[in-house]
Amino acid sequence: MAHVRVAIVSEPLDITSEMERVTAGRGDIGAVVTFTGLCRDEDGRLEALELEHYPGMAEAEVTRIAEQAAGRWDISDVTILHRHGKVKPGEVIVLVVTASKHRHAAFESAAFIMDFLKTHAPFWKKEHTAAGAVNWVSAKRSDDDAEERWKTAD
Amino acid sequence: MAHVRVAIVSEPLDITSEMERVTAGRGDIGAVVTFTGLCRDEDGRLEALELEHYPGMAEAEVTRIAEQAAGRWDISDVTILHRHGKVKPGEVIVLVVTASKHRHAAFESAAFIMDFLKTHAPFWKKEHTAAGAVNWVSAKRSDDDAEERWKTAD
Amino acid sequence: MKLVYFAWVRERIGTAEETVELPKSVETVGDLLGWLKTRGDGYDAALAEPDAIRVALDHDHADHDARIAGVREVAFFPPMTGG
Amino acid sequence: MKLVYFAWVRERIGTAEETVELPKSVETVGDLLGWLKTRGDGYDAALAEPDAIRVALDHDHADHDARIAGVREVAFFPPMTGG
Repeated sequence: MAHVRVAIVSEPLDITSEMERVTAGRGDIGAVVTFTGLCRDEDGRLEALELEHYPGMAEAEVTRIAEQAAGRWDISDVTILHRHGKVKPGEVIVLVVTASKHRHAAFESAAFIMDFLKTHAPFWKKEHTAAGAVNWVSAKRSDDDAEERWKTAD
Repeated sequence: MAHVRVAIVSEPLDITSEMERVTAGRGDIGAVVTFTGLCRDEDGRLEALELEHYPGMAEAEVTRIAEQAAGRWDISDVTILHRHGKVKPGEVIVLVVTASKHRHAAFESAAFIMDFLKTHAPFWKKEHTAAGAVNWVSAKRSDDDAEERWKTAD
Repeated sequence: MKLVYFAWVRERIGTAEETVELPKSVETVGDLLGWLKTRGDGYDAALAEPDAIRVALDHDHADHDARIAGVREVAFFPPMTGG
Repeated sequence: MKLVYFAWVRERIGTAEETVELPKSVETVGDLLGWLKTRGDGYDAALAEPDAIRVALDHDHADHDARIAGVREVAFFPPMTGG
Protein backbone atom coordinates (compact mmCIF):
# COMPACT_ATOMS: atom_id res chain seq x y z
CA MET A 1 0.00 0.00 0.00
CA ALA A 2 1.15 3.46 -0.81
CA HIS A 3 2.52 5.85 1.76
CA VAL A 4 -0.01 8.70 2.11
CA ARG A 5 0.76 12.19 3.36
CA VAL A 6 -2.02 14.79 3.69
CA ALA A 7 -1.83 18.23 5.25
CA ILE A 8 -4.07 21.30 5.34
CA VAL A 9 -1.84 24.26 6.12
CA SER A 10 -1.87 28.04 6.32
CA GLU A 11 1.81 28.53 5.38
CA PRO A 12 3.29 28.60 1.87
CA LEU A 13 4.07 25.13 0.50
CA ASP A 14 7.62 23.92 -0.13
CA ILE A 15 7.52 21.79 -3.25
CA THR A 16 11.21 20.93 -3.32
CA SER A 17 11.26 19.36 0.13
CA GLU A 18 8.12 17.33 -0.70
CA MET A 19 9.66 15.92 -3.87
CA GLU A 20 12.90 15.12 -2.08
CA ARG A 21 11.06 13.37 0.73
CA VAL A 22 9.29 11.13 -1.80
CA THR A 23 12.39 10.01 -3.69
CA ALA A 24 15.17 10.17 -1.08
CA GLY A 25 17.03 6.89 -0.66
CA ARG A 26 14.73 4.92 -2.95
CA GLY A 27 15.70 3.01 -6.06
CA ASP A 28 12.25 1.70 -6.99
CA ILE A 29 10.61 4.93 -8.14
CA GLY A 30 10.75 5.56 -11.88
CA ALA A 31 8.19 8.35 -12.20
CA VAL A 32 7.14 11.31 -10.09
CA VAL A 33 4.32 13.60 -11.17
CA THR A 34 3.61 16.87 -9.39
CA PHE A 35 0.61 19.10 -9.83
CA THR A 36 0.84 22.63 -8.51
CA GLY A 37 -2.31 24.75 -8.43
CA LEU A 38 -1.52 28.46 -8.27
CA CYS A 39 -3.59 31.51 -7.46
CA ARG A 40 -4.07 33.51 -10.68
CA ASP A 41 -4.37 37.30 -10.66
CA GLU A 42 -7.24 37.34 -13.22
CA ASP A 43 -5.52 39.99 -15.34
CA GLY A 44 -4.59 42.02 -12.28
CA ARG A 45 -8.18 42.11 -11.03
CA LEU A 46 -7.54 39.80 -8.07
CA GLU A 47 -5.77 40.89 -4.91
CA ALA A 48 -6.12 37.68 -2.91
CA LEU A 49 -8.12 34.50 -2.50
CA GLU A 50 -9.44 33.58 0.92
CA LEU A 51 -9.82 29.86 1.37
CA GLU A 52 -12.36 28.73 3.93
CA HIS A 53 -12.28 25.06 4.88
CA TYR A 54 -14.10 22.60 7.12
CA PRO A 55 -11.50 21.58 9.73
CA GLY A 56 -11.61 17.88 10.45
CA MET A 57 -13.62 17.00 7.37
CA ALA A 58 -11.04 18.59 5.03
CA GLU A 59 -8.29 16.28 6.35
CA ALA A 60 -10.63 13.27 6.34
CA GLU A 61 -11.94 13.84 2.82
CA VAL A 62 -8.53 14.58 1.28
CA THR A 63 -7.19 11.43 2.93
CA ARG A 64 -10.10 9.42 1.47
CA ILE A 65 -9.28 10.79 -2.01
CA ALA A 66 -5.58 9.89 -1.57
CA GLU A 67 -6.50 6.38 -0.47
CA GLN A 68 -8.90 5.93 -3.39
CA ALA A 69 -6.08 6.85 -5.77
CA ALA A 70 -3.70 4.47 -3.99
CA GLY A 71 -6.25 1.68 -4.30
CA ARG A 72 -6.84 2.26 -7.98
CA TRP A 73 -3.27 2.76 -9.27
CA ASP A 74 0.03 1.10 -8.44
CA ILE A 75 1.63 4.09 -6.72
CA SER A 76 4.15 3.96 -3.91
CA ASP A 77 3.66 7.44 -2.51
CA VAL A 78 0.98 10.11 -2.63
CA THR A 79 1.18 13.58 -1.09
CA ILE A 80 -1.64 16.13 -1.01
CA LEU A 81 -1.07 19.53 0.58
CA HIS A 82 -3.77 22.21 0.52
CA ARG A 83 -3.61 25.80 1.73
CA HIS A 84 -6.31 27.56 3.73
CA GLY A 85 -6.56 31.22 4.65
CA LYS A 86 -5.40 34.09 2.43
CA VAL A 87 -3.43 33.26 -0.69
CA LYS A 88 -1.87 35.89 -2.98
CA PRO A 89 -1.61 35.62 -6.78
CA GLY A 90 1.35 33.44 -7.75
CA GLU A 91 1.20 31.45 -4.50
CA VAL A 92 0.50 27.74 -4.38
CA ILE A 93 -3.02 26.65 -3.35
CA VAL A 94 -2.62 22.93 -3.76
CA LEU A 95 0.24 20.50 -4.33
CA VAL A 96 -0.17 16.87 -5.37
CA VAL A 97 2.79 14.52 -5.73
CA THR A 98 2.43 10.91 -6.90
CA ALA A 99 5.27 8.45 -7.31
CA SER A 100 5.27 5.11 -9.08
CA LYS A 101 7.38 2.61 -10.93
CA HIS A 102 5.62 3.62 -14.13
CA ARG A 103 4.59 6.95 -15.61
CA HIS A 104 0.94 6.29 -16.47
CA ALA A 105 0.04 5.38 -12.88
CA ALA A 106 1.72 8.57 -11.65
CA PHE A 107 -0.01 10.77 -14.24
CA GLU A 108 -3.48 9.28 -13.92
CA SER A 109 -3.56 9.16 -10.14
CA ALA A 110 -2.50 12.82 -9.90
CA ALA A 111 -5.17 13.89 -12.42
CA PHE A 112 -7.80 11.81 -10.59
CA ILE A 113 -6.84 13.39 -7.26
CA MET A 114 -7.16 16.91 -8.65
CA ASP A 115 -10.57 16.20 -10.20
CA PHE A 116 -11.85 14.85 -6.88
CA LEU A 117 -10.30 17.62 -4.79
CA LYS A 118 -12.19 20.14 -6.92
CA THR A 119 -15.57 18.51 -6.33
CA HIS A 120 -15.18 16.76 -2.96
CA ALA A 121 -12.70 18.59 -0.74
CA PRO A 122 -14.54 20.99 1.62
CA PHE A 123 -12.85 24.24 0.65
CA TRP A 124 -14.51 27.44 -0.59
CA LYS A 125 -12.76 30.30 -2.35
CA LYS A 126 -13.65 33.93 -1.77
CA GLU A 127 -12.20 36.50 -4.14
CA HIS A 128 -10.91 39.82 -2.88
CA THR A 129 -10.52 42.11 -5.88
CA ALA A 130 -8.14 45.04 -6.23
CA ALA A 131 -11.24 47.25 -6.53
CA GLY A 132 -12.33 46.16 -3.03
CA ALA A 133 -15.13 43.77 -4.00
CA VAL A 134 -15.56 40.46 -2.21
CA ASN A 135 -17.39 37.47 -3.67
CA TRP A 136 -17.60 33.72 -3.44
CA VAL A 137 -16.25 31.78 -6.41
CA SER A 138 -18.91 29.61 -8.05
CA ALA A 139 -18.37 25.91 -8.60
CA LYS A 140 -17.77 24.99 -12.23
CA ARG A 141 -19.92 22.58 -14.15
CA SER A 142 -16.73 21.52 -15.99
CA ASP A 143 -15.33 20.24 -12.68
CA ASP A 144 -18.33 17.95 -12.22
CA ASP A 145 -17.84 16.66 -15.76
CA ALA A 146 -14.14 16.10 -15.06
CA GLU A 147 -14.96 13.99 -12.03
CA GLU A 148 -17.60 12.06 -13.95
CA ARG A 149 -15.08 10.68 -16.47
CA TRP A 150 -13.41 8.54 -13.79
CA LYS A 151 -16.62 6.53 -13.37
CA THR A 152 -16.60 5.24 -16.94
CA ALA A 153 -12.82 4.91 -17.26
CA ASP A 154 -10.88 1.58 -16.90
CA MET B 1 2.26 30.53 -28.61
CA ALA B 2 3.90 28.81 -25.70
CA HIS B 3 7.43 29.49 -24.56
CA VAL B 4 9.49 26.36 -25.27
CA ARG B 5 12.70 25.38 -23.52
CA VAL B 6 14.58 22.21 -24.53
CA ALA B 7 17.98 21.04 -23.39
CA ILE B 8 19.97 17.82 -23.66
CA VAL B 9 22.50 17.87 -20.85
CA SER B 10 25.10 15.69 -19.16
CA GLU B 11 24.77 17.30 -15.69
CA PRO B 12 22.15 16.50 -13.02
CA LEU B 13 18.87 18.40 -13.52
CA ASP B 14 17.67 21.09 -11.10
CA ILE B 15 13.90 20.78 -10.89
CA THR B 16 13.37 23.64 -8.47
CA SER B 17 15.01 26.26 -10.64
CA GLU B 18 13.02 25.06 -13.67
CA MET B 19 9.71 25.37 -11.83
CA GLU B 20 10.63 28.77 -10.50
CA ARG B 21 11.62 29.99 -13.94
CA VAL B 22 8.23 28.97 -15.33
CA THR B 23 6.11 30.70 -12.70
CA ALA B 24 8.26 33.66 -11.59
CA GLY B 25 6.54 37.01 -11.94
CA ARG B 26 3.47 35.60 -13.70
CA GLY B 27 -0.13 35.87 -12.57
CA ASP B 28 -1.76 33.97 -15.44
CA ILE B 29 -0.59 30.44 -14.65
CA GLY B 30 -3.04 28.35 -12.66
CA ALA B 31 -1.56 24.89 -13.13
CA VAL B 32 1.94 23.47 -13.39
CA VAL B 33 2.54 19.77 -13.98
CA THR B 34 5.99 18.24 -13.70
CA PHE B 35 7.04 14.79 -14.75
CA THR B 36 10.31 13.46 -13.41
CA GLY B 37 11.68 10.22 -14.83
CA LEU B 38 14.18 8.60 -12.51
CA CYS B 39 16.74 5.86 -12.98
CA ARG B 40 15.57 2.80 -11.02
CA ASP B 41 18.00 0.36 -9.43
CA GLU B 42 16.04 -2.75 -10.52
CA ASP B 43 16.14 -4.27 -7.03
CA GLY B 44 19.80 -3.38 -6.64
CA ARG B 45 20.77 -5.13 -9.88
CA LEU B 46 21.56 -1.91 -11.76
CA GLU B 47 24.73 0.09 -11.21
CA ALA B 48 24.16 2.76 -13.87
CA LEU B 49 22.41 3.56 -17.12
CA GLU B 50 24.42 4.93 -20.01
CA LEU B 51 22.35 7.13 -22.30
CA GLU B 52 23.55 7.42 -25.87
CA HIS B 53 21.92 10.12 -27.99
CA TYR B 54 22.04 11.51 -31.51
CA PRO B 55 23.41 15.04 -31.08
CA GLY B 56 21.59 17.53 -33.27
CA MET B 57 18.62 15.27 -33.93
CA ALA B 58 17.89 14.84 -30.21
CA GLU B 59 17.47 18.61 -29.75
CA ALA B 60 15.48 18.90 -33.00
CA GLU B 61 13.13 16.00 -32.25
CA VAL B 62 12.50 16.98 -28.63
CA THR B 63 11.73 20.53 -29.81
CA ARG B 64 9.28 19.15 -32.40
CA ILE B 65 7.52 17.17 -29.63
CA ALA B 66 7.32 20.28 -27.42
CA GLU B 67 5.90 22.32 -30.29
CA GLN B 68 3.35 19.63 -31.11
CA ALA B 69 2.16 19.73 -27.50
CA ALA B 70 2.03 23.53 -27.58
CA GLY B 71 -0.05 23.42 -30.75
CA ARG B 72 -2.49 20.90 -29.36
CA TRP B 73 -3.10 22.27 -25.85
CA ASP B 74 -3.46 25.76 -24.45
CA ILE B 75 -0.20 25.85 -22.52
CA SER B 76 1.90 28.92 -21.85
CA ASP B 77 5.21 27.22 -21.13
CA VAL B 78 6.78 23.84 -21.84
CA THR B 79 10.19 22.66 -20.65
CA ILE B 80 11.84 19.37 -21.61
CA LEU B 81 15.24 18.48 -20.21
CA HIS B 82 16.88 15.14 -20.96
CA ARG B 83 20.12 13.69 -19.62
CA HIS B 84 22.73 11.89 -21.69
CA GLY B 85 25.79 9.99 -20.52
CA LYS B 86 25.97 7.95 -17.31
CA VAL B 87 23.08 8.19 -14.87
CA LYS B 88 23.03 6.52 -11.45
CA PRO B 89 19.95 4.99 -9.75
CA GLY B 90 17.86 7.72 -8.14
CA GLU B 91 19.06 10.38 -10.57
CA VAL B 92 16.74 12.19 -12.95
CA ILE B 93 16.79 11.09 -16.61
CA VAL B 94 14.07 13.37 -17.93
CA LEU B 95 12.14 16.37 -16.66
CA VAL B 96 9.00 17.76 -18.30
CA VAL B 97 7.26 20.89 -17.01
CA THR B 98 4.06 22.24 -18.53
CA ALA B 99 2.20 25.33 -17.38
CA SER B 100 -1.29 26.46 -18.25
CA LYS B 101 -4.28 28.40 -17.04
CA HIS B 102 -6.11 25.10 -16.57
CA ARG B 103 -5.12 21.76 -15.12
CA HIS B 104 -6.26 19.39 -17.86
CA ALA B 105 -4.11 21.10 -20.52
CA ALA B 106 -1.10 20.88 -18.21
CA PHE B 107 -1.70 17.19 -17.37
CA GLU B 108 -2.47 16.01 -20.90
CA SER B 109 0.34 17.87 -22.61
CA ALA B 110 2.89 16.48 -20.13
CA ALA B 111 1.60 12.91 -20.60
CA PHE B 112 1.62 13.35 -24.40
CA ILE B 113 5.21 14.64 -24.30
CA MET B 114 6.40 11.66 -22.25
CA ASP B 115 4.70 9.14 -24.56
CA PHE B 116 6.35 10.74 -27.61
CA LEU B 117 9.75 11.09 -25.95
CA LYS B 118 9.72 7.34 -25.29
CA THR B 119 9.05 6.44 -28.93
CA HIS B 120 10.53 9.37 -30.89
CA ALA B 121 13.45 10.96 -29.04
CA PRO B 122 16.76 9.49 -30.29
CA PHE B 123 18.16 8.16 -27.03
CA TRP B 124 19.23 4.61 -26.23
CA LYS B 125 19.74 3.17 -22.77
CA LYS B 126 22.50 0.73 -21.95
CA GLU B 127 22.37 -1.04 -18.59
CA HIS B 128 25.50 -1.57 -16.52
CA THR B 129 24.67 -4.15 -13.87
CA ALA B 130 26.32 -4.52 -10.49
CA ALA B 131 27.48 -7.95 -11.66
CA GLY B 132 29.42 -6.33 -14.50
CA ALA B 133 27.11 -7.16 -17.41
CA VAL B 134 26.34 -4.60 -20.08
CA ASN B 135 23.27 -4.70 -22.32
CA TRP B 136 21.03 -2.47 -24.39
CA VAL B 137 17.53 -1.90 -23.03
CA SER B 138 14.83 -3.12 -25.43
CA ALA B 139 12.04 -0.84 -26.57
CA LYS B 140 8.71 -1.69 -25.00
CA ARG B 141 5.62 -2.57 -26.99
CA SER B 142 3.60 -0.79 -24.30
CA ASP B 143 5.32 2.49 -25.23
CA ASP B 144 4.14 2.15 -28.83
CA ASP B 145 0.62 1.51 -27.58
CA ALA B 146 0.85 4.56 -25.30
CA GLU B 147 1.80 6.77 -28.23
CA GLU B 148 -0.96 5.29 -30.38
CA ARG B 149 -3.71 6.50 -28.04
CA TRP B 150 -3.01 10.16 -28.92
CA LYS B 151 -4.04 9.50 -32.54
CA THR B 152 -7.60 8.54 -31.65
CA ALA B 153 -8.00 11.01 -28.78
CA ASP B 154 -9.80 14.41 -29.07
CA MET C 1 -27.36 17.75 17.29
CA LYS C 2 -24.56 20.06 16.18
CA LEU C 3 -25.07 21.96 12.93
CA VAL C 4 -22.20 23.71 11.12
CA TYR C 5 -22.35 26.05 8.13
CA PHE C 6 -19.72 27.18 5.63
CA ALA C 7 -19.11 29.88 3.00
CA TRP C 8 -22.23 31.75 1.85
CA VAL C 9 -24.51 29.36 3.71
CA ARG C 10 -22.77 30.45 6.92
CA GLU C 11 -22.92 34.12 5.96
CA ARG C 12 -26.62 34.08 5.08
CA ILE C 13 -27.64 32.16 8.20
CA GLY C 14 -25.40 34.46 10.24
CA THR C 15 -23.77 31.82 12.40
CA ALA C 16 -20.99 29.26 11.94
CA GLU C 17 -22.45 26.59 14.22
CA GLU C 18 -25.26 25.85 16.61
CA THR C 19 -26.71 22.98 18.61
CA VAL C 20 -30.38 22.15 18.08
CA GLU C 21 -33.04 19.84 19.49
CA LEU C 22 -34.93 18.31 16.58
CA PRO C 23 -38.58 17.25 16.52
CA LYS C 24 -39.03 13.50 16.06
CA SER C 25 -40.53 14.05 12.61
CA VAL C 26 -37.11 15.14 11.27
CA GLU C 27 -35.60 11.86 10.06
CA THR C 28 -33.57 12.72 6.95
CA VAL C 29 -31.27 15.47 5.73
CA GLY C 30 -34.15 16.70 3.56
CA ASP C 31 -36.45 16.88 6.58
CA LEU C 32 -33.79 18.84 8.44
CA LEU C 33 -33.40 21.32 5.55
CA GLY C 34 -37.17 21.87 5.54
CA TRP C 35 -37.26 22.37 9.31
CA LEU C 36 -34.31 24.84 9.22
CA LYS C 37 -36.00 26.97 6.55
CA THR C 38 -38.82 27.72 9.00
CA ARG C 39 -36.39 29.17 11.53
CA GLY C 40 -36.03 32.65 10.02
CA ASP C 41 -35.28 34.78 6.98
CA GLY C 42 -31.53 34.05 7.08
CA TYR C 43 -32.15 30.29 6.95
CA ASP C 44 -34.72 30.72 4.22
CA ALA C 45 -32.29 32.81 2.13
CA ALA C 46 -29.42 30.37 2.70
CA LEU C 47 -31.40 27.22 1.93
CA ALA C 48 -33.84 28.54 -0.70
CA GLU C 49 -32.43 26.30 -3.41
CA PRO C 50 -31.92 22.88 -1.80
CA ASP C 51 -30.16 21.56 -4.93
CA ALA C 52 -27.35 24.05 -4.31
CA ILE C 53 -26.80 22.79 -0.76
CA ARG C 54 -24.25 20.07 -0.07
CA VAL C 55 -24.35 18.10 3.17
CA ALA C 56 -21.90 16.14 5.27
CA LEU C 57 -22.78 13.84 8.17
CA ASP C 58 -19.95 13.46 10.67
CA HIS C 59 -17.35 14.66 8.13
CA ASP C 60 -18.55 12.50 5.24
CA HIS C 61 -20.55 13.58 2.18
CA ALA C 62 -24.21 12.53 2.22
CA ASP C 63 -27.28 12.83 0.02
CA HIS C 64 -30.43 14.68 0.99
CA ASP C 65 -32.27 11.42 1.55
CA ALA C 66 -29.72 10.15 4.07
CA ARG C 67 -31.05 9.41 7.57
CA ILE C 68 -29.62 11.45 10.42
CA ALA C 69 -30.33 9.21 13.42
CA GLY C 70 -27.16 8.79 15.50
CA VAL C 71 -25.30 11.58 13.70
CA ARG C 72 -23.37 14.03 15.90
CA GLU C 73 -22.55 16.79 13.40
CA VAL C 74 -24.38 17.89 10.25
CA ALA C 75 -22.69 20.37 7.89
CA PHE C 76 -24.37 22.49 5.21
CA PHE C 77 -22.34 24.25 2.53
CA PRO C 78 -22.32 25.34 -1.13
CA PRO C 79 -20.66 23.25 -3.88
CA MET C 80 -16.96 23.15 -3.10
CA THR C 81 -14.37 25.26 -4.91
CA GLY C 82 -11.06 23.99 -3.55
CA GLY C 83 -8.10 22.56 -5.39
CA MET D 1 26.48 10.89 -48.29
CA LYS D 2 27.17 10.76 -44.57
CA LEU D 3 25.90 7.72 -42.69
CA VAL D 4 25.68 7.62 -38.87
CA TYR D 5 24.90 4.69 -36.62
CA PHE D 6 23.75 4.47 -32.99
CA ALA D 7 23.49 1.98 -30.12
CA TRP D 8 23.77 -1.69 -31.11
CA VAL D 9 23.62 -0.84 -34.82
CA ARG D 10 26.80 1.20 -34.30
CA GLU D 11 28.41 -1.55 -32.24
CA ARG D 12 27.67 -4.32 -34.75
CA ILE D 13 28.82 -2.30 -37.76
CA GLY D 14 31.88 -1.26 -35.80
CA THR D 15 31.86 2.43 -36.71
CA ALA D 16 29.90 5.50 -35.62
CA GLU D 17 29.92 7.26 -38.99
CA GLU D 18 31.23 7.08 -42.52
CA THR D 19 30.87 8.85 -45.85
CA VAL D 20 29.89 6.74 -48.85
CA GLU D 21 29.42 7.08 -52.60
CA LEU D 22 26.18 5.36 -53.56
CA PRO D 23 25.42 3.62 -56.85
CA LYS D 24 22.63 5.33 -58.81
CA SER D 25 20.33 2.37 -58.26
CA VAL D 26 20.06 3.27 -54.53
CA GLU D 27 17.05 5.59 -54.43
CA THR D 28 15.23 4.85 -51.16
CA VAL D 29 16.11 4.09 -47.55
CA GLY D 30 15.20 0.46 -48.27
CA ASP D 31 17.62 0.35 -51.23
CA LEU D 32 20.33 1.81 -49.00
CA LEU D 33 19.72 -0.82 -46.31
CA GLY D 34 20.00 -3.58 -48.95
CA TRP D 35 23.23 -2.08 -50.34
CA LEU D 36 24.77 -1.71 -46.86
CA LYS D 37 24.09 -5.36 -46.02
CA THR D 38 26.42 -6.42 -48.85
CA ARG D 39 29.34 -4.48 -47.33
CA GLY D 40 30.40 -7.06 -44.75
CA ASP D 41 29.43 -9.32 -41.86
CA GLY D 42 29.10 -6.43 -39.37
CA TYR D 43 26.58 -4.67 -41.60
CA ASP D 44 24.73 -7.90 -42.23
CA ALA D 45 24.52 -8.61 -38.47
CA ALA D 46 23.41 -5.05 -37.69
CA LEU D 47 20.76 -4.83 -40.40
CA ALA D 48 19.58 -8.45 -40.55
CA GLU D 49 16.08 -7.53 -39.39
CA PRO D 50 15.11 -4.39 -41.32
CA ASP D 51 11.89 -4.02 -39.29
CA ALA D 52 14.01 -3.40 -36.18
CA ILE D 53 15.93 -0.56 -37.85
CA ARG D 54 14.75 3.04 -37.50
CA VAL D 55 15.95 5.70 -39.91
CA ALA D 56 16.33 9.48 -39.84
CA LEU D 57 17.05 11.69 -42.83
CA ASP D 58 18.77 14.95 -41.89
CA HIS D 59 17.63 14.65 -38.25
CA ASP D 60 14.01 13.76 -39.00
CA HIS D 61 12.34 10.34 -38.72
CA ALA D 62 11.64 8.65 -42.06
CA ASP D 63 10.10 5.42 -43.35
CA HIS D 64 11.99 2.79 -45.29
CA ASP D 65 10.30 3.81 -48.53
CA ALA D 66 11.45 7.45 -48.22
CA ARG D 67 13.64 8.74 -51.08
CA ILE D 68 17.16 9.83 -50.20
CA ALA D 69 17.98 12.18 -53.10
CA GLY D 70 19.35 15.47 -51.72
CA VAL D 71 19.79 14.11 -48.18
CA ARG D 72 23.08 14.94 -46.44
CA GLU D 73 22.96 12.62 -43.43
CA VAL D 74 21.23 9.27 -42.99
CA ALA D 75 21.04 7.74 -39.51
CA PHE D 76 20.33 4.09 -38.65
CA PHE D 77 19.45 3.03 -35.12
CA PRO D 78 17.34 0.61 -33.05
CA PRO D 79 13.93 1.57 -31.61
CA MET D 80 14.51 4.37 -29.13
CA THR D 81 14.53 3.89 -25.36
CA GLY D 82 14.79 7.42 -24.00
CA GLY D 83 12.50 9.26 -21.63
